Amino acid sequence: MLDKNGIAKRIAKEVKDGYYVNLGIGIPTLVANYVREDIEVEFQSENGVLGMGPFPFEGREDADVINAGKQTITTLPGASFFDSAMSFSMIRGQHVDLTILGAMEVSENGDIANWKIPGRMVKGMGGAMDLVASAENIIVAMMHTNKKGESKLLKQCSLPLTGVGCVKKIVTNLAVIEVTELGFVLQERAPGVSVSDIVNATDGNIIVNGSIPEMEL
Amino acid sequence: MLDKNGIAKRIAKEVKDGYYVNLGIGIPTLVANYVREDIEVEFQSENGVLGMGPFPFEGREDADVINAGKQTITTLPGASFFDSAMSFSMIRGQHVDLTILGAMEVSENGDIANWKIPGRMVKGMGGAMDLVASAENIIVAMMHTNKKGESKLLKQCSLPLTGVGCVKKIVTNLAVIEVTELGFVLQERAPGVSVSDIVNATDGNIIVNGSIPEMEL
Amino acid sequence: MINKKVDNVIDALRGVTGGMTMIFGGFGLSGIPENAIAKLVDLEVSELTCISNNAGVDDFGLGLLLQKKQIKKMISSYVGENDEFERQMLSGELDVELIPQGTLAERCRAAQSGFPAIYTPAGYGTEVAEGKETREFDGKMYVLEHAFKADFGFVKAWKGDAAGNLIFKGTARNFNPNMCGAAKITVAEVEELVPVGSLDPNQIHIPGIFIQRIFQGDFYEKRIEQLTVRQKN
Amino acid sequence: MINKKVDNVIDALRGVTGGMTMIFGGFGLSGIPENAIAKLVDLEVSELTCISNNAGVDDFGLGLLLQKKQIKKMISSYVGENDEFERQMLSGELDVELIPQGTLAERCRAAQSGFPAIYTPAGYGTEVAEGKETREFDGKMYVLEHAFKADFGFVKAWKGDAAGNLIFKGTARNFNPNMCGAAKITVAEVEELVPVGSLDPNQIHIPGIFIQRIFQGDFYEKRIEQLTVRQKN
Repeated sequence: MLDKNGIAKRIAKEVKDGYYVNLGIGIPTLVANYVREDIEVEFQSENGVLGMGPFPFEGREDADVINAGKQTITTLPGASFFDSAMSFSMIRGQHVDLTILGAMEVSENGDIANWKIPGRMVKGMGGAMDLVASAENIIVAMMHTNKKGESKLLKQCSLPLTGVGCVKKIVTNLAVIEVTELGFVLQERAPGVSVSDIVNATDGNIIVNGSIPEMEL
Repeated sequence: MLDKNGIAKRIAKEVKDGYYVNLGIGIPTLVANYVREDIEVEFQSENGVLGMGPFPFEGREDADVINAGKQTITTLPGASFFDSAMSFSMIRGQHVDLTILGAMEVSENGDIANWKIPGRMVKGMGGAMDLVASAENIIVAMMHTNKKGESKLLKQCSLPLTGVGCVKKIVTNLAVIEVTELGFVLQERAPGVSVSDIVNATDGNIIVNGSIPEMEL
Repeated sequence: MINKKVDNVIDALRGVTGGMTMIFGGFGLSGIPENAIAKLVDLEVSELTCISNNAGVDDFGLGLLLQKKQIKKMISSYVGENDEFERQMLSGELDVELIPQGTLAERCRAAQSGFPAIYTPAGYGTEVAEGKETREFDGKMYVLEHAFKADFGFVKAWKGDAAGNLIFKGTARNFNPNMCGAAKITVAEVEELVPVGSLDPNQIHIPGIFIQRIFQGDFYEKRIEQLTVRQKN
Repeated sequence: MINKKVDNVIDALRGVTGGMTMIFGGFGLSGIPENAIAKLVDLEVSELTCISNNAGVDDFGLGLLLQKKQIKKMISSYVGENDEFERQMLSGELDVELIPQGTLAERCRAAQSGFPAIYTPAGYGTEVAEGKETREFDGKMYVLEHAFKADFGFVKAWKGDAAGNLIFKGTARNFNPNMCGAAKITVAEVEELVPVGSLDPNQIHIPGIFIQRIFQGDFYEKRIEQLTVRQKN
């Protein structure tokens, strides 16, 4: 079973040379730490920066240079700043190659719910609806079950949707799952996790074809 | 009767303090020469410049600084360059206060034709269709009749239209005419021109209310 | 050069009244029109509809207007980190319309650019699209979203001149350029008002034509919402 | 940093074939991708559909492709000043679609930004709107215009870096920024390729994400179409 860093580490292997990547808050943010150093990748943040670097050294922070999580950041050589309309032109226009974000629920047909729980204070969708409606390549990073132990991979989402039919791949603490026209298809097991562990923790139908390899991290 | 410079001089009086103005080619270009010097006006050119100044001195021309007529220009302090989408945002968004352009025909209801003569080589509309569809304040600068002596102020345009119901005012070599819901309304006579001269040279219906003053230039 | 300079924030806000719809630049607390917001609090105008990506925090940004209950409705994409906001929203005192961030940006740009509406894929199939026209183009579904209509827009830039030309800095740029010219009157406040002619015409982010009034702010706190640093080895 | 630099115009144009749809930056002869056009002439690719505000003059710009009869269709807003163009158009060899200049810019921007179509007032009630959907918003009529779909886009900038970041100069900017990312592959040629990190991130007109290939042009004639000067005193 993986921890959050393990999930991030597995997802980092999906990041290919030459990719522009948008990382959501939470587990996705950790992905940047595990991307291979011998490939060229640029991180985009929807508030208006391309070419993000690491956090600044103490005392070097600039209130005018933040990411979408409102954290102070730095930029790398080749970086650029731009306005919000241009930022979403990059996203909507599919110039960003990979979007990694968290979710509360994902359904068999790739619907995602990650912005609202009825009855609770709603903070808003931010850029998530634009990202999931636009990106060709969306990976969800999440725990396989919620705090109550209920599956987050469902036949149908119960929560208000963020986007429909958009998720292509899910990486959880238990498994790597592809979302296909036939529904969830199990691809890889987390270390020490059995196929039946995964099937039991999955509420939606999950297709298991042949023997399922353990993830390489 | 006015010459082209006279028409430009009369139109220049319509240019008010604080106006952003787009000038078409031909007579409209001459308007810049007659704008009062005690008012603040900025000229926009739709190829991407605001704050145009006079033509450059010989040898000081820059191939990268031209107007919509492809002429070399200069810029004044406070000028800016921008892309074509932003340029037409200024125009379509009605941030440009006044558009002055030439015409082949104008109709009683403010339709304008100025881009195409069937059977002749068509050069294209350039920005004219955007300008006339967008501007709140459009003045047409033209001769009252064409080279054959036929009126250019018509009941209905005979040539392919550039825009519909958009012209508010027409300044010709003979008269100043407003285009109202009732049709052409004669406002001013050019020096030495009688009301009947104007009515005779106007094919569309033209309303003459009371005595018509001679233009002040 | 058409002069847009006003002497101070009081002159900049002339004509502001209760019940108006206002657009505010900024993302989080970055690039917000601090001086205009402070003056709106002073003026005690209320029943405002505010369009802004965020709603500030309890004691800064638009949170200051919320504390004084001056806001009737917020149109935003994200409104976390604000207890008073939450209280007013749950009690029904505050009307909240949440819209996708890219849609917010583009509804501003549509207003700026004379487009009545745009088709965006964002929100299709979600409650954001409820009651809205949807349409297919090339096999993909889009939602029709309308241009904003607002009375005042308040933006904040780094440098500007009396002609209204603006240059923004870093990610404090965000929505600010897209909001210029999106309201009947756009008020720009700048950290530094520089002499006309000193900005490179080639490097101006927003030409002055989109701005009606410009002034230099008295002071910018530029509060950092999430100070995140790394240690030197 | 993702490297977009290619060594020369040959590498930049790899994959270009006859029958493609191509977008070209420039207004008149200002800001045109001179090196890409020259190489397209060399490559003798034909049956091209070219989207460009203008069609060059007889012996420069896209006029060079017209001379070799490589263009099947032109989509432009203004095509004067070109005898060979006129001859081919009148003889029916060349298909010409004339569209308003602002519509051209925005159909490029729509392609760049993932919008399927836009509503513009330009051309309503004229032959440009014939066969197109029209619609009223707030009492004003608009025409639905679709995003371009193109195989290659060729733009020309003043300065650029290997990351694909671009800065344009003066009115040579024109359509170029709006065309970046509007085609499957955007090729940028620059007068000066500068080291990565030497451009101010705050002053980049087009971020490299919109560009697939960048190279420094060998030579720029930058011909002036209408030399207009005044005399001293």
